[in-house]
Amino acid sequence: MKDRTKYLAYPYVLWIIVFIALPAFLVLLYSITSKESNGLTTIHFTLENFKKFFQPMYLNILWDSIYLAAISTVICLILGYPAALIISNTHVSNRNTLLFLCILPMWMNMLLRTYAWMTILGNNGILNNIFAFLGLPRFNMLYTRGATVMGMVYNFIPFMILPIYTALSKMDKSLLEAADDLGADKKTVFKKVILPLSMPGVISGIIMVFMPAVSTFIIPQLLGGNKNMMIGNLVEKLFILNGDWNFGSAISIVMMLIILLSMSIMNKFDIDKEGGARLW
Amino acid sequence: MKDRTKYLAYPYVLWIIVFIALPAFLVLLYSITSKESNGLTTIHFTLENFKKFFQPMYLNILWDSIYLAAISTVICLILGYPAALIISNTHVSNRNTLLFLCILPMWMNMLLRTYAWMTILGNNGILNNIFAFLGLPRFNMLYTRGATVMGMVYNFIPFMILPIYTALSKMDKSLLEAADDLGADKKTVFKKVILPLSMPGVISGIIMVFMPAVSTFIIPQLLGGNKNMMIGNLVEKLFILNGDWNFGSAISIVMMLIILLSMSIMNKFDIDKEGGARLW
Amino acid sequence: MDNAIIQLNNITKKFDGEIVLDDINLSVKENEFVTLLGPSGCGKTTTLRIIGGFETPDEGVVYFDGHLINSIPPFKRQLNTVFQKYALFPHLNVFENIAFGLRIKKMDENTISGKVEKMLELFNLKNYGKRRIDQLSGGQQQRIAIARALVNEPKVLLLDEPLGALDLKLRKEMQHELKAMQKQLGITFIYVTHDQEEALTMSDTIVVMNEGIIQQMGTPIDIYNEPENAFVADFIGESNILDGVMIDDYLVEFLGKRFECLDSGYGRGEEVDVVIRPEDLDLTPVGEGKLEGIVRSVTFKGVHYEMNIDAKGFEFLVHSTDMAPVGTTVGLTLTPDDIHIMFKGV
Amino acid sequence: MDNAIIQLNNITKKFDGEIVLDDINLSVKENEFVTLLGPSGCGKTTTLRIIGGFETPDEGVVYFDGHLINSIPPFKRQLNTVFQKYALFPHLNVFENIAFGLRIKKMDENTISGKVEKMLELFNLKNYGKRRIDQLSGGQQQRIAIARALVNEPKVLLLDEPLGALDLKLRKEMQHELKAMQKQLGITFIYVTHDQEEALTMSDTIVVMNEGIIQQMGTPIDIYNEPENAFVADFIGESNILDGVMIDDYLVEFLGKRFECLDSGYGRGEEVDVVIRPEDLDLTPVGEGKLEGIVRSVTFKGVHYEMNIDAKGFEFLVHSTDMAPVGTTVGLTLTPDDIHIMFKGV
Repeated sequence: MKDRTKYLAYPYVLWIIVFIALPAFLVLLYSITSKESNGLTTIHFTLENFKKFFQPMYLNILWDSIYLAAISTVICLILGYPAALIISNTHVSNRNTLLFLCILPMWMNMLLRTYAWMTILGNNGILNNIFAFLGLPRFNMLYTRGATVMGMVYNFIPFMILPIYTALSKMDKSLLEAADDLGADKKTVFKKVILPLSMPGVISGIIMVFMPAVSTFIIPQLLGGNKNMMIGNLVEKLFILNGDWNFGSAISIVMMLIILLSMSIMNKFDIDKEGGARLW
Repeated sequence: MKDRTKYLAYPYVLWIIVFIALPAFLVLLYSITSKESNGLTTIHFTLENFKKFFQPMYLNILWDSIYLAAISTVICLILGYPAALIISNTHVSNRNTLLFLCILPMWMNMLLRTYAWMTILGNNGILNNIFAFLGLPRFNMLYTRGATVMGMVYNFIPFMILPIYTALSKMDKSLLEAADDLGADKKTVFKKVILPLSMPGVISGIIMVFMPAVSTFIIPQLLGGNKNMMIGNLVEKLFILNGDWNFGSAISIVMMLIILLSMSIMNKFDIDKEGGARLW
Repeated sequence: MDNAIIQLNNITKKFDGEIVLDDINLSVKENEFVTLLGPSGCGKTTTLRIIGGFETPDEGVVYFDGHLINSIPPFKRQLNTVFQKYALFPHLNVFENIAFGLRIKKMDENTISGKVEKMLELFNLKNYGKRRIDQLSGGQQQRIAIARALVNEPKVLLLDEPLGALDLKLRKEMQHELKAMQKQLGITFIYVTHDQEEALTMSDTIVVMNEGIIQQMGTPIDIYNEPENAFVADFIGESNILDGVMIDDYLVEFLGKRFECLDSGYGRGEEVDVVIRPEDLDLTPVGEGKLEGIVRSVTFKGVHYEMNIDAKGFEFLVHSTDMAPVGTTVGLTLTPDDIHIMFKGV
Repeated sequence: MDNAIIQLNNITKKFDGEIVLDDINLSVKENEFVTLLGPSGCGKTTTLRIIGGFETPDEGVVYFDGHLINSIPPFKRQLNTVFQKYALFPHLNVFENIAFGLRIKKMDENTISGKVEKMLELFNLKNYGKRRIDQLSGGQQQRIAIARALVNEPKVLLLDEPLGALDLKLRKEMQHELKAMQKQLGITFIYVTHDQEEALTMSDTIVVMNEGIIQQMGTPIDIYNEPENAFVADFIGESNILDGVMIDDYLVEFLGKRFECLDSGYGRGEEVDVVIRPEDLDLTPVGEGKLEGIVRSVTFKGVHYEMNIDAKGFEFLVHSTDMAPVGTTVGLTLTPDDIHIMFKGV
């Protein structure tokens, strides 16, 4: 596929990149221009939008978003790693069934999945009904920060399980035998071989959970109520209610920089540079 | 990791499956009960919700959703395959940059990406301004079916490029040399070796684009206007506006069955059962 | 069997209902170099894995130094394994790979460092401690794998075709290195291979296996010179195997002629396998040999010529420093000690 | 060079600035079995890939049947390749793999079917046509790879270490099969290997390469018996290589003694390499041989014993059917034709 094809290939790649990257470029453009800009003729460049963001109110929202996303990511890791480990140790015939069950809910409308949790957590929801049935007091679970975290964990945990599972299932089983042979009991084998070798999967998982979690707006809106606004909600509000596209774009650019930064830090811990267990 | 761990493992897996699958189960439950059911005590089973769905109005929406999602998937394949091929033939050093550019927009808020397209396609948007500048007539591109399809292609094309790229980059290069050696020119090598061997990636890509496309609600809402309702919009409307959770759930179950069915059909074409190029 | 360090009694193992090991009895003495030799699928690797603790026998018992170890997991067994594809830890450097077992024993840093450096020196890898595993050649990886096992000072070292992935030249070097090391360290080696030359070169005792059964056990010289059946004869070196009939003690008939031989104790008229090594057949002018045949092919092999000589329908493989051109008729001579009589395989 | 089917003139090739082939000249006659032999990295595979068209030489020209083919792509060259790891198409069954080249030539179904079936028969794979590739053993895959190339009736078949992945027994069988096939079909074979035994067994001509340079080219007998330098001598068979000084024509001194030899034309006092094959040294009682040494190790090798004998600091490798126990002193004799004199390598 060299020679002749090459000359056709580059314009094509250029075009597809423009198609994919153009909206991103527009967002960037919006973020550094003022509201007064209009059309192609009158563009006012400004850093006002970014300055505006560095106010305590907005920084608090940013901090809160990162905090909730980080907590959700940690919980996903704590719950997802053992799940991935167990699935990878299951006999092949059952393994696919377990994986299938893990990703099953992903095929359902995200809205719907989240609504389902509302009926579980609500004041008159299933859990409270069970508590009542057991003689326990009902208490409010919906519209709390906890509900938001739970919703995020629920929605994003498959993205943690899958890359870790991939990393684990690709691991050469003879390495475990070698460690066993060299005197390592099961705990030590896990600590010294399984865990370090699955790190690329863990890092993939962390990125793939943290990224959508930090910018989600549906989950905090539905499960968290209006009490805790996350950055995604702020962006939505600015766009739809205020029509302030420039400020909204600036916030998104900041978020993207934060994500890029955390990814590049993560990548430093990634031993398997050749893309071992990365889903992408 | 056998023996002792096993006894701990199974309850854990059970628990995590309940956590993941419970909401799905709830949706199923809603879909087969009537509105009058309340709490745990009074449940009325019914197939009314499914029957309701099989009315021309709703079936039209279903058909339209599948049609638009299918068209978007085909366009993603037509645009994405050459892109994946070109990236996989690029020198390693540039390859990661190209891949990075492909997935860059995925890190941006989906809402924002879609809004960006509104400013490109709108009546007073960038494209129309360019047309005007070139002396061409402005015409309405936003709030059309075309805009919806474009939005879906734009949002989901990375999910087509990535699995195909993975399949292509895993292909043993000596197979191409062997075909060359046996007298195949470049076109024949592509037709008889590259294409068939990348089929697992193509199938993964089709599934990963079609699935979210068929149930999306944000894109048709923002780019398609209210003119063409897709199944995702219908579900959203039923939940939020009408509060008809039972009917909404039934629709989701039908959608899930359709997706499952098309996936199992797809899987028949998948030669590489061992999960070759599947992302999952 | 007083000083047996490893003893297997009546070991049977099935995979998916198929018998892989069928009533194996094996005893390995201290400081012995034992080789399990056989074609792929003969059960040699399974035997090794049972000794290592990676497989549990369905029936039979395994003793280590007199103690029953059937249910002892690998990490508690005082033996170490060199795996077929090395199984080096890719996330650790050379030093840490070798130190792995020592760190688990929680030795102090100085002891570990001393022992590992000694190993690196022993294997001529002195400045390689900080290298990543994937920066090493196959031969170097192979030596690291052995060093990683030996540094734990096991009583027994198990080696599963450790030289299989190396090329010829390196393989021969490593054979000598391994043998020398085994003698020097005084450790028992149990070695699995399908390469009969490797087995002959290194072993004190060779255990020839086929289809889950031990075919013969003995010193290299025993196995080579007195194979117990045609399988062993053929596997341990190239052989001509003919159908013969015992006419009397010390007299066998094949290819229509009678030959004196050194074997007795067979029934008169019993059908036997007659095994003749290619290097034992000598070329003579026509008429002088008891057999004669037409040369079908000649191959120069360096040290000798390899010829296929067709004698009344049986094609003899002959190794000789003499050469006769293709198409000529030659005589073949045999002395009685060149003829090996064996019971017919079932 | 009138009937040369392949001719390489002054081929030079660099990868990343490193010279891989340095001014290679090679001419292959029709129906010849030529082997490129050398250690890994010697440039043998690159040479083959240049002939196949998968690499372009930086300098030099390639002729095929008298035509310059430097810029002809592989799919237009009338030769076929058997790749090192077979490179069989995993999405096609055995039949379709073999039929691949024929279908591209758009032959009709009957012709294709006839030719493929003939190939399957030739390779004893008659009922395997519908099998998937991953259902085959290594040896079977190997044969399919050859069949897939041969069915196109190429004038030249290129083989890149085709037997490397097979085990010893199978490798020897395939060597004979390949040689027989080459003779029968009358196709030129260019064969790449690092295994000198394979090269000796099959080749009409051996080309020994090292570090991108052709070291020697000749028949197996020439190469083995008259190696041109110490590298060839050592690579083509185990050798004792000593430092010597030519005293006069037909007289060389090494290990402090003078020996008659068959070589002349060296300067008086010129330092040379003296090469002695292990099988050419004979054991004698002490005093009877011109050399004597202490036996350091003895290994039984089946056909012969391998001994290391330390003679005044030089450790001779000796192959002999006689054996002397470790620690004893023995004599060693040499006839003049056992001594090979070579120019010192640079």
